Amino acid sequence: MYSEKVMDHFSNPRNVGEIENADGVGQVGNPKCGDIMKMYLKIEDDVIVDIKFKTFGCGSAIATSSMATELIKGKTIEEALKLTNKAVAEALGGLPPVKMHCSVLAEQAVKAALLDYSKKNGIEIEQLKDFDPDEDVHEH
Amino acid sequence: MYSEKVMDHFSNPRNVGEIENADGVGQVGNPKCGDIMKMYLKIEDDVIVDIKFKTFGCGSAIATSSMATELIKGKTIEEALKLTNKAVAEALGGLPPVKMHCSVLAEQAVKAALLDYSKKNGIEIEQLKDFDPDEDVHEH
Amino acid sequence: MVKNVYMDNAATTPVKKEVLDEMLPYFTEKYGNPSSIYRLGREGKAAIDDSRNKVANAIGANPKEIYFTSGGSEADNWAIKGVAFANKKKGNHIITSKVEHHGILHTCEYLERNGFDVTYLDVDENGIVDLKELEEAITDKTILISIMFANNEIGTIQPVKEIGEIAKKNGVFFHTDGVQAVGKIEIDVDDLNIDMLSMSAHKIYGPKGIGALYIRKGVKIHPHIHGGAQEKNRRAGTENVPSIVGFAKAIEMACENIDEHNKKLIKLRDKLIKDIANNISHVKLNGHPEKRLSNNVNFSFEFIEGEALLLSLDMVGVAGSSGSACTSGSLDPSHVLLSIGLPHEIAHGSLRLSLGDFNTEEEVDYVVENLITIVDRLRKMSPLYENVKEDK
Amino acid sequence: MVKNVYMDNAATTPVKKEVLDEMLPYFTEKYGNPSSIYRLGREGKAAIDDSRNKVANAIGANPKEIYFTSGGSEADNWAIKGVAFANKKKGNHIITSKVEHHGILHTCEYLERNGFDVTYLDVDENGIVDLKELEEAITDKTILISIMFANNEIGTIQPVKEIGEIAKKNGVFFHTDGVQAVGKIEIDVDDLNIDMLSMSAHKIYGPKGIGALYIRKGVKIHPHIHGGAQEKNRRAGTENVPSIVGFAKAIEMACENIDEHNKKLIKLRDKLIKDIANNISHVKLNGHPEKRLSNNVNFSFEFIEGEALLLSLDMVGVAGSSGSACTSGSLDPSHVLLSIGLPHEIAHGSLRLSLGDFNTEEEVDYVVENLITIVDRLRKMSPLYENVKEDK
Ligand SMILES: Cc1ncc(COP(=O)(O)O)c(C=O)c1O
Ligand SMILES: Cc1ncc(COP(=O)(O)O)c(C=O)c1O
Repeated sequence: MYSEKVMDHFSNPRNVGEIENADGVGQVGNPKCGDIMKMYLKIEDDVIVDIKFKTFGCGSAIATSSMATELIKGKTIEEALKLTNKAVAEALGGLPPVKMHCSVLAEQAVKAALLDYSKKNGIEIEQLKDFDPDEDVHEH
Repeated sequence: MYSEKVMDHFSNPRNVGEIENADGVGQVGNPKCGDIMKMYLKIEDDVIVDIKFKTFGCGSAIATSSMATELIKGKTIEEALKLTNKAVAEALGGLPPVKMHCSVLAEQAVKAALLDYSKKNGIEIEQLKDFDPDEDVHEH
Repeated sequence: MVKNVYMDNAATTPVKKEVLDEMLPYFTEKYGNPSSIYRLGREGKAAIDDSRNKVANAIGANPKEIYFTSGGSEADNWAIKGVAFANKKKGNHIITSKVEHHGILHTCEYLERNGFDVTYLDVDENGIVDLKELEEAITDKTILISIMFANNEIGTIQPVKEIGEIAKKNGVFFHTDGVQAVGKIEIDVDDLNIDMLSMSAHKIYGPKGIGALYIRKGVKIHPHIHGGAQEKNRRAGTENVPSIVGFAKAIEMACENIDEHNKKLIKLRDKLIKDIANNISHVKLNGHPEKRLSNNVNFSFEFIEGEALLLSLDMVGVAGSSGSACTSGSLDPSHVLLSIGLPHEIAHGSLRLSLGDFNTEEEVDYVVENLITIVDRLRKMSPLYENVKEDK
Repeated sequence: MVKNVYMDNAATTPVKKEVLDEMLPYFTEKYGNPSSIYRLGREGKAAIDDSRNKVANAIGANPKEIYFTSGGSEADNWAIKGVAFANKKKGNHIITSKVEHHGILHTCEYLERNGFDVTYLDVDENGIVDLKELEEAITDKTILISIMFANNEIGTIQPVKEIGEIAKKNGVFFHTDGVQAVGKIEIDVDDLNIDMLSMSAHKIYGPKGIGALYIRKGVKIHPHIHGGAQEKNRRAGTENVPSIVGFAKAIEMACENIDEHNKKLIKLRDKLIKDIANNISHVKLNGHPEKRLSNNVNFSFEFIEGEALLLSLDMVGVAGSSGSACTSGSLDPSHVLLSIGLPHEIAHGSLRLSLGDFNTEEEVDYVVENLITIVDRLRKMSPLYENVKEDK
């Protein structure tokens, strides 16, 4: 069902935890659907110097959170905004079709944290103009 | 499916054959239904001194013919008329329900032969007054 | 050290050696078609007759009332659709419950799309239907009541005898899905007023792909598979002789020593329940505390999700199952857990451990030890747990 | 000396050792429920995926179009009822033939009792449908054509490709019962325009109780068993993993060397036909002389009855089958033999000998020798034969 990469990130997730006084915090998902992702960012000079996550969710939710943090750590905001759910899924060696929504959630969580950062710092991030972190990624 | 007795009478049928110049010959059944029994009687002083049969039909048709001839050989006409299909079936150690009609056929064949004998000899046999050898024993 | 601990016996069981041994000759030697009249065929026929007797014996039925099927789902489908279509002139109303197996629920939904009305009875927080509600739901259009004997997820046992009486009193046919109950609860179809009972072999150490429907004489029901004259013209298809023989052996073994089996299972079950409840916080036992299958343990672990739990257990060699939506690829968690009133997020974090004849106390210890670690690890990752700790 | 000669391979076959060997681990070791996410479950899932590929391969289909069933009868029932009920808004007319297996015929009769119209096409004296009649039978209400690939009694092979073309041209779904054809005739569902194909494992040295329905993508059909999500929500029930694995192995073995198998079978078949025809008078070969299954021999022996023939053969260890009514407990002989124009009394005296991979030339000799004696013995007992002798 899951690739080795997914299992690796599920059983040894990178960057789990919280960042105290994070520069940006984003949470997406909803407990009814069985997954919530929360991302914490430390940003210095437009670079994401640290990132942590907490996830309530299935194996692939945890693995995609972990992979997303790895892909973004050390990147500029500009670069981070280019992270797509597909890229996360691909980096994990693929996800089962029914689990693709987890990768969407990971992408959303990063964006939500960046949005929080932009708001806190009064920065306008063009690419997040239409982004709504409360929007539901599940097609109910 | 079949009792040992049935198989014995099927594989070693008693009294198979014809009797030349038989005193009574009866045939019942119909090839469409898959069974025809023909009985030949030799009668002396109201006693069935010889009986033979020919049968086109399934295993139990052959076995019931054989058993019926055995039960009747040496009996008086009076006694022979008392032969019931149940008695034939019982003597064979029972028949599968769907094969009970074979034993009926055997009873009918004996009666048909006796009817022929009575007609040939101008004797009236009370018990055969209403007997119709062409009547179909199958409930089509 | 990774152990192999199989605690998903409600999903399926291994075939016991004694069962397989009975089956084997029918694959390669006694392979005749039971409809054939030669020796090989008669041997197959005799094996089926003998098996039918054994299955009938196990539930107090007449062998003529046992119809072999390809499993529990087929038996469920047949009972529901067969009675519905055969009795639609009489009425178009069916009563069932919200906690049935999908084999019943999806069949009922199919019938709803085809002109039937179905009442899905609520259950209480333990998963039990209300007899008064049942009785009130019956109308003059009601042709069938189908309430499962024991629930596959939470193990709750329904008041089958009382339901049977209500059905009988009202002249309605009563079907019960006995897939989880057979071999764990003594069943006498006459005593319990059961008109139809679904069974499946692979839950009781028999092979997959074989089961039976008990159909009481007099029940008006359509044949399920049309064709050859097998199963008295009601379920066509060359008989699956090896599996039928295996099913019979399995049900015989399960029902022979039902009390002894249960005693062992209940001991393990109660230890597992106690050890989890005593060692892990924020847990909830689902299902009825007493009216419960001897092998069923079902817990909700708050703040974590079931699939993650299962995967983690798998990594230490433990096989269990979950009511999580994620395990099925759907979004809603188990309908059973929602029906007993669990909020979605708690239903998502449920775990079913179902015991079997091969489990041991050491295995229970091993599972609990690992559960403690796993739940702790997952909770530490969970943003929901964070808030709880803050609450404290 | 009583030999054991099995010549009823069209009724069922023994499971080949290679097949059983593949199955065995799935009973006792790899017994996991394929819907489960732990290792044991994933193993079962992988085995099913692999098996689905093999079955698809054997008929040139996409694995996604293969749905496992409990056998040929279920596949037939599903195809007919599933398409009928799903398309009844479009039309209520079905076309089939008079020589179909009962799995088709009785299902069609059931549909007739439920608002459908069915045309049963006649066949010629060899058992072949008339393509012009077929085309003329199609109306704007026709939703399905179901004509079998090869007949189980007389071995006649239908012009499947032409039927498929007619169906396609007229926008009607085409189902064919391939239970006897698979493994003996090369099948490519695309090339032949087949929309649905029924298969069964136990006719090709696989286990009983497993088969499949090929359903082309785009065919509108109802699920057959409602319940779990197995078989893409179309055929619920815990998968019969060992049997699925066995079926796949069997179909793979059968289709790998189809030409070689056939060469051997045809040699035996033609010897058997020749030796019977040359040594026994008043016999008639039933079925098409050339368009015929490689393993089918079907003769009528005038003046004698089939069951008596079968019992006699059984006594010398030969297993065959017959179109006699007596073998089935009904009164009318085989509908197939009547459909090709045999009079009742001749249909009653028919014998099918179906060859298999394990038969030898010596067995053919043994059977013919014994047949000569048996037919002679039974004819001597037959009042019908008497007249014939007199005629001479
Ligand atoms: C042509 C044909 N169709 C269908 C079937 C039914 O297959 P099964 O016995 O697997 O149900 C058979 C054999 O019995 C058959 O020969
Ligand atoms: C209560 C219940 N009913 C029906 C079924 C279906 O049985 P099967 O898998 O044999 O089709 C199951 C198990 O899957 C079950 O637990």
